[in-house]
Amino acid sequence: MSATRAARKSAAGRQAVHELALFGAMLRIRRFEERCVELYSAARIRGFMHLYIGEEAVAVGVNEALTDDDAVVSTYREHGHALARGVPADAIMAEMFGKETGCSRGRGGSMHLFDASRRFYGGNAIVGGGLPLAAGLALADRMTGKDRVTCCFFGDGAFAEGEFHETANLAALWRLPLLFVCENNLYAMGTALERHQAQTDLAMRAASYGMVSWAVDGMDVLAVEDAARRAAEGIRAGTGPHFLEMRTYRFRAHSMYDSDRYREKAEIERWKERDPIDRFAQRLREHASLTDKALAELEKRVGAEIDAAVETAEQAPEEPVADLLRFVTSPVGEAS
Amino acid sequence: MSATRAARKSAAGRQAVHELALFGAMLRIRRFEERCVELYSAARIRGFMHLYIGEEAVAVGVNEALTDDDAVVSTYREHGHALARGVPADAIMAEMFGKETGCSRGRGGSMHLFDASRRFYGGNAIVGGGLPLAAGLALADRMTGKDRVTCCFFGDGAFAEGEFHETANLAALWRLPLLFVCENNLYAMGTALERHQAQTDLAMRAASYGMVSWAVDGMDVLAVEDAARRAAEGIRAGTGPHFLEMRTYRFRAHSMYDSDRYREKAEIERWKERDPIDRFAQRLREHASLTDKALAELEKRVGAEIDAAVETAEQAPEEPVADLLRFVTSPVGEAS
Amino acid sequence: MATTGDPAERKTTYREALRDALREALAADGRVFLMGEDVGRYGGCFGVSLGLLEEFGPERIRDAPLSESAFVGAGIGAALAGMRPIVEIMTVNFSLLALDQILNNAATLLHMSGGQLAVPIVIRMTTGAGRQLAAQHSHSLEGWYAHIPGVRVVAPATIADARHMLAPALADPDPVLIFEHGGLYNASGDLAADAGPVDLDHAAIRRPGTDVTLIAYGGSLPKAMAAADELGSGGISAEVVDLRTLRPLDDATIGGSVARTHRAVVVDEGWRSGSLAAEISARLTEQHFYDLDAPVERVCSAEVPMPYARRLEEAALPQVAGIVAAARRTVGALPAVGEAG
Amino acid sequence: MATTGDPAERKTTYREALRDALREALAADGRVFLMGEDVGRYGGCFGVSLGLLEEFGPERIRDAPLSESAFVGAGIGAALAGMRPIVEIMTVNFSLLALDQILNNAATLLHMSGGQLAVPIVIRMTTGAGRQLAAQHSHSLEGWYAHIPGVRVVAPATIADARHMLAPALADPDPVLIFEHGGLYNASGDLAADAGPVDLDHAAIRRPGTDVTLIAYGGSLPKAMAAADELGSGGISAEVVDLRTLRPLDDATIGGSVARTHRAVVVDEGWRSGSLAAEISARLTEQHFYDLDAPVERVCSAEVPMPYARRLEEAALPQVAGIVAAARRTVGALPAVGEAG
Ligand SMILES: Cc1ncc(C[n+]2csc(CCOP(=O)(O)OP(=O)(O)O)c2C)c(N)n1
Ligand SMILES: Cc1ncc(C[n+]2csc(CCOP(=O)(O)OP(=O)(O)O)c2C)c(N)n1
Ligand SMILES: [Mg+2]
Ligand SMILES: [Mg+2]
Repeated sequence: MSATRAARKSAAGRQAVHELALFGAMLRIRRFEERCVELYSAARIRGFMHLYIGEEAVAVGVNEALTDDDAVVSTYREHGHALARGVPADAIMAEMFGKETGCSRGRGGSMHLFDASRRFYGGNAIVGGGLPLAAGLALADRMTGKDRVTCCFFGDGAFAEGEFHETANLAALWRLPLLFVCENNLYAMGTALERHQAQTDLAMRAASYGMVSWAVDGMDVLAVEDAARRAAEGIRAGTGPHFLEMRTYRFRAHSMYDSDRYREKAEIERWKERDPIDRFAQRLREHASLTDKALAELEKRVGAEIDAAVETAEQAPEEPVADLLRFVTSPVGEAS
Repeated sequence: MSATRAARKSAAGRQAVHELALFGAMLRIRRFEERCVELYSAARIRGFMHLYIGEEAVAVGVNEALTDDDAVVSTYREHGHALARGVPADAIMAEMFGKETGCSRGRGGSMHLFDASRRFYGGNAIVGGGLPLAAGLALADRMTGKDRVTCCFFGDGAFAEGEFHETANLAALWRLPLLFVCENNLYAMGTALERHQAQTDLAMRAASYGMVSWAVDGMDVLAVEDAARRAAEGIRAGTGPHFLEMRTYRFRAHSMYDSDRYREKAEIERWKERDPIDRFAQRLREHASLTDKALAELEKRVGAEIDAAVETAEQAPEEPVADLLRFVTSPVGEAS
Repeated sequence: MATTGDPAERKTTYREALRDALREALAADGRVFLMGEDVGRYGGCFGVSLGLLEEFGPERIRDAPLSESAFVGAGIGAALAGMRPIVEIMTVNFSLLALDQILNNAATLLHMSGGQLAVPIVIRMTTGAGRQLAAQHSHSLEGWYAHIPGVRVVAPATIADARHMLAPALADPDPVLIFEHGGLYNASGDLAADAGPVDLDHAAIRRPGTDVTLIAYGGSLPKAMAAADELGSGGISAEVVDLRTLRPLDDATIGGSVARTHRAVVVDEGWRSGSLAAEISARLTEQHFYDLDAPVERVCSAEVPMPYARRLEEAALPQVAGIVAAARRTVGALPAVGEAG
Repeated sequence: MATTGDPAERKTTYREALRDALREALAADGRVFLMGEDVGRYGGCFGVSLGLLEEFGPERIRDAPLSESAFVGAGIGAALAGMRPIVEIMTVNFSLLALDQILNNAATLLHMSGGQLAVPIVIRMTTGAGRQLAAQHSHSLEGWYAHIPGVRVVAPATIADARHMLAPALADPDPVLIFEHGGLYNASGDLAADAGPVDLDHAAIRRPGTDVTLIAYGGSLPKAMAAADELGSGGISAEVVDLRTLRPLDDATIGGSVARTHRAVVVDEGWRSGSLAAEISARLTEQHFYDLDAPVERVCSAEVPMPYARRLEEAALPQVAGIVAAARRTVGALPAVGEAG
């Protein structure tokens, strides 16, 4: 075997390993959220909960383009973003159980996951509310000359909020190292894209700010990864913010309270044929990099991790009521 | 003389009369505001005052496309809009004197001129704040099938506010009979267009909402009139909102408090060469429709009108302090 | 909240009562329309307008994009043009995005125009905490709105008020804000068939008493009623005043009650500092200083962004036990001790 | 407000004092920057930052587009990332457009994240009326901000405070909002050369007295001082407390004064109902019910969108005569009569 062929083969091998990892990451998010549904029914999780099921390729693919130094700002539909970012499953689960060991000490719940050590800046339940924040994180990096990217996830609905437009202008004007990831799942709650946007080609509209923008098949994790890498490279090269419209779909209702009256079952089924996990599994099988055995092992590993997360969340203590007022302001003496 | 030639001649004659009227309307605004400056220095007018000098062609040209039934929503730089709309000069002057006979009973001042009988809905001192309102006026017309246009004036600075973008989307989505008139005078207070807009081609950006949009020489009253007429026709024909970017310039400082530090004198002088009134006067002279005598008479008439406005404003009563709380809510018994 | 089987009453819920009020208003007046996020196909984020789209069509049950400032402002503009819009902001939490429109346009236009431009808009929104929705979805900011001259602020606390406050709100020529507490939508009870529109100028005495006045509104009313029950079993007779209208406050009813009982506890889900309860306390001092036998007590929310965890949230919110304790302090051994804020 | 020719003092204005504070902060800490509309080339809408662009360059004196929500939010994000932004919102009137960012992000992130994310931002804005700017440009909404847990709210009323409140505000690990009254910028006086940073936890007794406590802040302080002068000539000794910090309130200093004088008048340019003055009144009742010899008086703005006409505006605002009259009522013949709200 020539050196070139060996190299090619090992590159292919590395790619296979990588693809399996992507697959595992998506599956992990899916299984985690399926468990969340059960736990919600069992009233272990409360409040508002929004599932990412169907959109996993976006979080997983985008995360590949980010380093540990980069920052992520997310929405209320952020389990997938947090898991992909590396926020431990048990810290997320404990959070949703309202426990002190949760990633926000149980104060945030499903909509407000935080992990400062991983530069995961939440979890924002005001639609569009994270966008200005993300611009500020990026601004700080630009001012201090740090080679970092801030990635902000938001939905097609958020695209109608003034906050998006103000932030887009600011970021483009100041050439901020900001990656806009618009998860266009075709609905803002029960309102379909064409009933909330006059012009539904969101990437085109973002481009009108002078940002590099393009639309991506958000059901294809490799396409997402590729787009995110190219965008992140562009940002790191100093060409300013980039905008990715991720064309995706949520398979479940908007939240646990939604009875999903506003769309056709057939539409959901059509999209399910493009399930990012199933389709990718098929591709991996075709390339022989996923076997039944490997899948079973993966499922087992993921299942065990989630079991453990639930178990530790169950056991974890709640924050004592006496601590209610802690952290309303910073503990005295912590001034910088 | 053939019938055709006679018709052509009388059409030309009508056009000449029309152009003289446009000229008179612009001159009247100019002279009115020049007097305002004196009155401000004499402390007869107080508060914030923003002059329209240099931009008169926009108000006058746009007004030609509107009927009495149409509505106008304006900004804090609205003397010109109000005068063009037909709000009487003495009611405006009395308003700025803080008198009860003012068009807002002296409660509004320069920034808040209102005249419900002329469907002149103010006078809004929150940048961008009038836009949603205008969409609502237009929505009411659409819902009730009225053939009316609502015209909303706003600046290039307002284009950065979320309110503009939310309103543009709403108007385009619902095909509201709304005429967006963006007065791009290249500055938002002291901030030049290229320092507050990532992409300075505002008409192009507005077009991204799927609205018919175009840029107009805002220093040429005939160009403005023509554009506004075409836009209003389009709106009345049911093709939804239209956006006009009026490229114009303010010759004076932003407000009476501004010492105009942020731009070159030479730039101002260059633009003054395009003074909408001087240039139009020249054209009218060339077409022999404006003579020295006619101009002198016009100046005299305008001067007399303004003198009278000042005089009546001086004499007019202030609203009694006892009326302070009147109209905080509607007088009892006025419910519909 | 009657509990009889009277044929002149029927069983319903707060949510249905709100919906019936909307339906009645839409049927009665062609100028009325409902506009907001997901009011149509979704049926309203809390299901209040479910079915109205089918009945009245998409022009009058108008789904709006996520653009709080624009669609609230559009409601104001439509009101100026003669319509009678009912604008739904999903929750008070998002109303901040429209606050400029409400304060600087809706509340201000009439006065600023010298009486020319009335704004007959009704804006509905959900308020309050108690459902583990965490910091950004649990605000009780109706006290802020009650600070604004030019608007009326109402808070239906009962099924009857949910049913009968909308018509007078629409008849008001000026802006009316209706705050519906999220914890009340599922409340069920009987509704009298013949009740008329609520008099929006007056507070209601929901329970007469002689020893102390409990002043509450919206989602806190049931807690105040429960506290009055508990106080009653302990021999303390509590009068319960439901404010109903937070602006303008009905000083006569509130003060009249306190003039009789000489003691007052104000219950308010807003954060304590700068709460509506503070205004009521200040007024009672101003108007009834010499009637008061004890300092006015306030039972408010702890001054903390609302936590998700159940026990923490419960601890942060006014609860029956806290109301009872406060009432006991007012009638208890002198000198009563006010809590430090 | 000293008036001597002491060499350790120099003549300056409130505006210049604010500018000197900015300059010092920018020079001292590379993480500090100033961001807002027209802070750079224009020099600040009220001239506060004039010249700083030339000194510190456009990166650190950063002109922002008309996008209050975005640039305030960007300040919050930059603070999260370790910067020390000073964000200027031209006036409180426009801050409504950024209120969601302030309440739901700046004030909330620390608690909501379980203590992980402090937000060391300083937000400055002009507040108040009195310059015939009419309804939309004359708000005094600092009382609303003082309702929000998680932020500190300060209001420099003197030249010394204008000069020395910024450094401690920047040193605070949490968000600090600074309200500068528009009527004070031109105030001139002597500034001690050696004054240190203001202790933001404490109110200041600006004038000692024994008969009544006048509680004021910001633009109302000079009026309260003038009223104290006038009361003094009439034989009434008024103590003047300058709140300085509106959140958290310094109960000890306020209450300590009232415990001595037994009477209080709160002066506040906000609308009366739901004003900060209401909170202070409520707290005094709670904490000093048995110390008070008369109901706490409030002198606030009339509940009206501020009119442009000079006499109407003057009538709407707290004035010296009104403060004097209120103070006289508190010390006058019993029973004093509170004004109906
Ligand atoms: C400012 C604001 N308005 C309304 C809501 C209620 N709400 C929560 S999610 C949502 C839909 C958002 O749609 P989109 O941005 O497309 O995100 P998706 O939920 O589809 O991921 C709405 C209306 C909110 N949280 N914040
Ligand atoms: C929301 C808001 N922010 C800031 C201001 C202060 N301000 C008044 S006019 C103005 C500039 C507006 O520029 P533009 O929209 O271009 O209109 P122009 O004054 O040039 O006519 C600013 C910043 C305001 N009135 N409202
Ligand atoms: Mg969506
Ligand atoms: Mg401009």
